[in-house]
Amino acid sequence: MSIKVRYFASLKEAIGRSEDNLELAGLVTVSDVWRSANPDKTLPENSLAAVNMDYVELTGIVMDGDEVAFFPPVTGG
Amino acid sequence: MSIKVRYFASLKEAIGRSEDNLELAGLVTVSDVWRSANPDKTLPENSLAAVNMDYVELTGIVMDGDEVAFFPPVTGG
Amino acid sequence: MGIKICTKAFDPWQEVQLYLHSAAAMAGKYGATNVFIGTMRDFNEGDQVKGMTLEHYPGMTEKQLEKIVAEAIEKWPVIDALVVHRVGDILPNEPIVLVAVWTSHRGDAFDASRYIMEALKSRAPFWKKELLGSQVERWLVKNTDGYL
Amino acid sequence: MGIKICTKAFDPWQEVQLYLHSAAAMAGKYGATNVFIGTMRDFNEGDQVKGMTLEHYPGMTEKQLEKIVAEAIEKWPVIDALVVHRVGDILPNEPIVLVAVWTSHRGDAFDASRYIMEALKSRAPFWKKELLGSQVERWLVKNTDGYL
Repeated sequence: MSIKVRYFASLKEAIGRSEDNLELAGLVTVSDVWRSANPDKTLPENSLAAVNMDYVELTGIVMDGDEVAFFPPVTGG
Repeated sequence: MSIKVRYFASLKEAIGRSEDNLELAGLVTVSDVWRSANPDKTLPENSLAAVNMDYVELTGIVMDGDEVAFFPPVTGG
Repeated sequence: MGIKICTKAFDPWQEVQLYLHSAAAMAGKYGATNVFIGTMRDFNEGDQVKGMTLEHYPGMTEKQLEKIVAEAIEKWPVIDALVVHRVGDILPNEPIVLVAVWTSHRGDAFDASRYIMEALKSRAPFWKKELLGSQVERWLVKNTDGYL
Repeated sequence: MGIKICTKAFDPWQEVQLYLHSAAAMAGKYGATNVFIGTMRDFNEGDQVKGMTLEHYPGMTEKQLEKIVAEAIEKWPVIDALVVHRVGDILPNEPIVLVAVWTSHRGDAFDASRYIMEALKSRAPFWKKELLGSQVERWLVKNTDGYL
């Protein structure tokens, strides 16, 4: 299945990319998506994750076509 | 001593006057001012009183030249 | 601190902008603004309301409003505050009261603005008389707690 | 409900008036308006701040803001609400966020406006990077609780 991964703000800068397009197979969680895209990097503590623009836990299941996003705590307003 | 008395809103309408000028002698409280100006009328319950534009209790003492006001609960804002 | 009593309809947004222009030194110093506007509705207690007359106690009104704003400035780190209140004959949809508070942080702006509104409602000497659709005039007896 | 993301400086008072004109049916129906405005300050954490860049997640921003406003409408009797948020490069004294809430009674306007602001601060995907006087760029790490 195809998964689009997006990164924002300081996390995007730390990784040096704003997005990845992954091809994955089997039962895949949000955590698995991070590990597949960034095998050498631990997801920074306090990071937030969203699937299709809704907040999710890292244990959430990802489906074909999903957009998964990782980003630091939000600081708007 | 000279005391100016002022009435506002529904209390003014009930009394039919907006102000009185009284000449009083001795130790005078806010209550006494009301009674002198309106010997036949009880001050309606919930009425508020002010001396020189500050809220006071009915037991407050009045001085020569004071402006005493009586009015119903305020309803601004 | 700004305290203003208006005998004619006022535009709350224009009042705030006017005040900001007169307080240019504040620019860049405040992070939060809270504004409350009370507007006349065309119904109350189940009745259609055509208009309203707002009586006040000139002099005491200003004195009490200044006191209330000074209390808010003492209780919270308020940079500046503005209160505008209408008196006289008012039509539905016209603003009655405007409170604006400028602070560094948002919590203080909300708290101080609300404090000023609640204190104004219970202590500023204004009285409303409604003119109902039936032509009956009715003095408001007391202010509510701010909810239904 | 109005949700708007601005890439250029906006005038909060003009935004509110624009929105009111587009919602003319509300006239006479609301008694209370609460408006919160967050403005960029020229200092933060003891440092002079020359400018700021606000990044966001287009699409998710709107989705989360709509959800937050819908929650407020469910929790309080809100007649209407507007949220405007700036993105991109921002200078000191420019507005960052505007929340406006229209209700019948004042308590609900204050409560719902504050709810929207707090939820926006913790859930809307915006990120601020400050440009300090020293030319150093600094990402804000987290939002505060709204007081000092």
